[in-house]
Amino acid sequence: MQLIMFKKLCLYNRNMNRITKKLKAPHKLLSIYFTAGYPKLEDTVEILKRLQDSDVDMVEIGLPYSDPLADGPTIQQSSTQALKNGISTKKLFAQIQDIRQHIEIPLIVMGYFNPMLQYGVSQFCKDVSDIGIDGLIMPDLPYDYWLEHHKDDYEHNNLKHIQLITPQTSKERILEIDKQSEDAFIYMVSSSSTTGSQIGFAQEQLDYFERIGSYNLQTPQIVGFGIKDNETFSQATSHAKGAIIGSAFIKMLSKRGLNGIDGFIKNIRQP
Amino acid sequence: MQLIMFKKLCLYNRNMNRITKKLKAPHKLLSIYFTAGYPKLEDTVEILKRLQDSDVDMVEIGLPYSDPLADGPTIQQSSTQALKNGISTKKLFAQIQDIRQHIEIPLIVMGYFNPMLQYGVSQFCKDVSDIGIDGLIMPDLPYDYWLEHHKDDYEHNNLKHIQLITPQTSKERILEIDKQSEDAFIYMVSSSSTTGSQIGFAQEQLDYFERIGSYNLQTPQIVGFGIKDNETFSQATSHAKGAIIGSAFIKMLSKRGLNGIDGFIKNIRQP
Amino acid sequence: MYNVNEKGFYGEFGGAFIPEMLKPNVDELRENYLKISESEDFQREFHQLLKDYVGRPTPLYFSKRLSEKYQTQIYLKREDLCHTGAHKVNNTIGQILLAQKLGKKRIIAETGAGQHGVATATVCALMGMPCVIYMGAIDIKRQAPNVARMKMLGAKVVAAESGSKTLKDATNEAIRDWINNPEDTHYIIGSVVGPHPFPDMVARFQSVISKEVMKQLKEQSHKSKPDYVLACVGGGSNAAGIYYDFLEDTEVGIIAVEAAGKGVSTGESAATSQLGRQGIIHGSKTLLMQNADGQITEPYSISAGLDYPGIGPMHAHLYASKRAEFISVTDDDAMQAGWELSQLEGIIPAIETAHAFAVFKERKFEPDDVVVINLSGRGDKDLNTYMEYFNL
Amino acid sequence: MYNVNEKGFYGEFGGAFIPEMLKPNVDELRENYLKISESEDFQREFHQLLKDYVGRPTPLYFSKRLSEKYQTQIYLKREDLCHTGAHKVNNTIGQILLAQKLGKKRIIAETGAGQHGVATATVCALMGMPCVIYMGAIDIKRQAPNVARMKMLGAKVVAAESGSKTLKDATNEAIRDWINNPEDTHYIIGSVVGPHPFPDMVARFQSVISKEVMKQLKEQSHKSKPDYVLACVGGGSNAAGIYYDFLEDTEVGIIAVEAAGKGVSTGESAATSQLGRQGIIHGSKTLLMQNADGQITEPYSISAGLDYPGIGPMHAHLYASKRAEFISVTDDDAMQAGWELSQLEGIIPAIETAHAFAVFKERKFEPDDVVVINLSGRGDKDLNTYMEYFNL
Ligand SMILES: Cc1ncc(COP(=O)(O)O)c(C=O)c1O
Ligand SMILES: Cc1ncc(COP(=O)(O)O)c(C=O)c1O
Repeated sequence: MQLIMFKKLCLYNRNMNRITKKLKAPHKLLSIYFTAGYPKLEDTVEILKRLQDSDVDMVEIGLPYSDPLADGPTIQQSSTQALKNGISTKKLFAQIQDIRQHIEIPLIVMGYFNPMLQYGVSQFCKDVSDIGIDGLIMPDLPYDYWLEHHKDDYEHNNLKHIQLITPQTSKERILEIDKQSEDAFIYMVSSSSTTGSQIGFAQEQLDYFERIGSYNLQTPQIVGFGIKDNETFSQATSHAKGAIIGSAFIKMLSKRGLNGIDGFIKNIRQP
Repeated sequence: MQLIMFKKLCLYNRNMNRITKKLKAPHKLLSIYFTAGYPKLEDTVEILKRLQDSDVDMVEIGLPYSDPLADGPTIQQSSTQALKNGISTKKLFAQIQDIRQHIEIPLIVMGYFNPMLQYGVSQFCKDVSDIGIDGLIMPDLPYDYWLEHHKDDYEHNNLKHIQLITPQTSKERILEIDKQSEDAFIYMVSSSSTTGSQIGFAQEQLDYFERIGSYNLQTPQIVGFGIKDNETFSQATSHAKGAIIGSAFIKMLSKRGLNGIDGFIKNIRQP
Repeated sequence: MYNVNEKGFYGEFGGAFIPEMLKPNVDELRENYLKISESEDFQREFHQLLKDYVGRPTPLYFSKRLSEKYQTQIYLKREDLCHTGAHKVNNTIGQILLAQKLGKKRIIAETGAGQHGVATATVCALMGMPCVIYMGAIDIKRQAPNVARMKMLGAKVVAAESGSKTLKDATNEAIRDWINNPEDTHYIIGSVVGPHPFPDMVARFQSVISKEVMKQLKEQSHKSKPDYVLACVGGGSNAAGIYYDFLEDTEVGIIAVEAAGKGVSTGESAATSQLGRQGIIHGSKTLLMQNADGQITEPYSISAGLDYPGIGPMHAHLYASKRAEFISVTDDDAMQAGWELSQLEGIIPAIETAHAFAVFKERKFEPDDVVVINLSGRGDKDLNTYMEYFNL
Repeated sequence: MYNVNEKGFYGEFGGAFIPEMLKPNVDELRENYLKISESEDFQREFHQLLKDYVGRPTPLYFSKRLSEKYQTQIYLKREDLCHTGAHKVNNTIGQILLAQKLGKKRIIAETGAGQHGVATATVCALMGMPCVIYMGAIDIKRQAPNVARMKMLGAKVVAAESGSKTLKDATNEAIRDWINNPEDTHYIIGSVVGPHPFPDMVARFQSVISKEVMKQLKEQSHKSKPDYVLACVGGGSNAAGIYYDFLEDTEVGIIAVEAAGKGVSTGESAATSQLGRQGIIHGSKTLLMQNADGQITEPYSISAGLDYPGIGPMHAHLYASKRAEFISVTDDDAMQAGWELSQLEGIIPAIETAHAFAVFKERKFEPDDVVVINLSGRGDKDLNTYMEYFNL
């Protein structure tokens, strides 16, 4: 019985991606990144539940990688710890196999391309889709390469490819990404930097948010990198549909553990 | 009164050098080398007295040098120690200033050329001669250089230049040295080596002694390097007029002190 | 056939698997590197510095005593005589000139053994440019003399404390720095690795080695080209340098020597071609050592410069296409070969380089074969290791 | 006028003040060294090895940044790029070939900093000859990397425990060894010191430096000869090498730099020309540091290679005749000059060499002057000293 229900749910997902749906919400979206298997190996599901309970809009589940070269020290360390704890691609998939029985908000897997490649790209897409994942962020899978080689795999599995743009990305390229991103969102990196390396926003970044805003893209943008509190969340979302918090959340987790989640999220929304 | 006697003695010396006289003795000569100022700074005179009392025929007083490159470790170390004790050219000359009041056997100063050069070669010759020294051995004052530059200084002061020869010295050169050595002796180095590095004599050396013997030189030869006991003394003097003991004597001194002198000398003469 | 194609691939290896944050930097480089580096001005300046500053051409030295011992004709390409002690400086001279033309004001680099770090710090001093070198915290400890050299040269040495704290992590840190400083900074990568165009660019700068060999061999031997060119492979830059002009001439055999560490199957090895699978490391698709899950595994070799879990995409292609013969050599065999070269020819090689010399014990050559071996670096930096190993 | 005469003297300096036991060896050498070393065969073999093995010609490098800083035209003669890291090998290559022609079967040498010991051990490995290196017990401790290198090269390193246990005592020990082994052994002395014909022989082998400078300067600068040649003086071999072909051309200024240690008048110095008097050391009449009694005194310098109480007789004559200008440089000024060269040009010099570079702070040159400085060696052996001094 349960299995049939689950399959139906999946079928439903294939028709209308949860990300697409969520983006239609009238409010500014708060998305949280966390590293699977951290602080403890079996924390993954519990964290997801608590995030949903705190009214987070969307979650990026980090699939830890030995060499996360787009990440700063906080996420690196959490990845190293998670790997030591025993996380692996298969282990994560097993942990979240039934996740859609508990979690309704959109879920995105964020990882690096090599583990996906070793798993088999098609198989990876199929398996995450079966679990109920809605999209993937693979920072080192370049947009053009994805377009040429893996777009089909994503589409067959109703997975969104979330593409990063940075202050250095040309307008031309942004417009092209906008066209290809369809009903997903664009991950707007607040500055050219690794995760966790920003301290608030400077005028430069605000100008950049505004510039992108002026392009009137069809795809909503969600800002990532450098958001850590109510102030930066407000700044980021004044020009974008939402914002992602990663390093600041991991730091909180490593200090206060899972019980800190609710307070942290509330603080972001309402200080 | 004393001074006048001393001067007369010197005058006598100038007429007939003590070395020349000693070489006419019928027996094989035993000459001893010791380092001035060793083991203690003020031992010099006492060692000379004891050597004469033990019936040694001739003594070489080593004037210590910082860089005695013709000497092996034993004599080097005694020189280093003597310099530390405070010996210097002037100090030695002061110590032995009145030596001819006590000592009648021939005395030779053995040293290196640089201290002599710094003292002034002429002055050095004059001063040692005034003291009553009969000859000089300066291993690093080459024969030809001496001939050209310093022969006169020696002759004016009735000082003998004692020239070394080695197994590698050519017959031609030996014959020339023989001619120039007049009433002194030739210092026949038992093998090409630094002092103290021989352990007894091999056939090679005995052959060399014999070869030199066969030249029928007018100048007597005294063998040095490698003589340390009755056996080597007998071997060396079977082909030469006498032999010099250096390192073995210094070793004895450093072990047994001045009281060992008489026994050591007796042992050489009569085991 | 064996060189890079217009998309930045060697066969199926290569490419530029980089985060979007790096794209402008890498694009700028890709669009300009050939235009600049092939220009007459650049070539003149580059070769002038190689001659007057680096000391090129390095000799091609016929090793009489090794040749007698192994009954073949062994020539040594003397990269050990380059300023700073290894071939690495050929590349850093090229890249610093390029960085200047691109208007860059700051240089970063990664280093393992410290040779590339020293070579980078050196050219930065020469050009008066600030320089930050990333180096694994563990390597900083085991390569103290090179750390001191970098500091003497005015470079800032930053310890990579992440991951295994060795070369791969230093590379990650350098890439992170580049991401964080996309406009004024050039990243001088130290081998034929990283995203396109790095492998091709570095190989071209190092190709001066094979060009010289070609000319020198004609003057010095009875053959106009070698029967074999032979080099150790860490990332693969010294190998790329000595292979380069012979890549398409299949009459010239190519031999690549990898570090087997304590033995290929001991779990402590860096023999990538034997132990690796296709994957992505530092922005390029190549062979690399990884677990089933695609996590990069930590290699091991006694030599810090071969202690890298990947190889350049050119080498992956040479391996896959069987154009090159791959041989792996244990720590012990390499150390013995270093000892032998020291005692027979009076040349103490870097331990990386010593691996290449161990081939003669493993593989026979014909008496008439001309084997040119890249003597990629000198052993001054490795004296401590040699002393401990041989109890000197 | 400034070179050696047929009796082995430079003015009143030189000669062969040796014990009779050394006469056959020294005579053999004196009678043969020119005949052999000037022969066509020898020259061909010598220059072949200098080219293919040592890496000559070494570059003459125009130092743009130093020239700008000191407002004159500064060229560096890059002996640091020689195999083994200093000019010393030019001489050891020459002497090992000579020893072979003389039928010698065993080599001995003295060493202070270890550079000459390494250069000797190297050529002995190359020629397969047994080799014993004498080194002061104290120097063995402070130059550990070079001791390791000598051992790697198969040399036996013997500690000189006599006297002050440094270079002069190592030289005494080597001379003693030669006395004890007069027939089969050649003593490769490491500088332009010792009895005639050593100073002349070593100077001739090193003169390849000035010959190259002459040729290179014509190609590279607007002048056909330098206004000044400049070098540090320990025994004086690198200086002799760069002065040699300019000795008689008094339009070329000659500058010699000695180590003042902590200061010429502190009692801890090695500034021989300032502190020395005429005397005899290691078989030659020259200037040397000695007390009133003619005992040789112990010099001091931070650099083990300048820590010698004498200078070669050629240099004593250049000093006495005022042909050369002598400048002395303290430890501190030398270390700062080494630092400056590292930071400005990316070249870490040996601390010996660094002394020569300190001259620019002390002495002005005209903007148009061409000053050629002998960069006699690289600083790899000195990293520990630099690290401690600069707290790196
Ligand atoms: C002397 C030497 N040879 C070889 C290597 C390996 O690098 P590559 O394979 O890029 O030549 C290194 C790296 O540090 C090195 O120092
Ligand atoms: C690099 C270097 N320069 C100079 C010297 C001093 O010797 P010389 O005066 O004979 O050139 C040494 C001696 O070890 C040295 O290693």
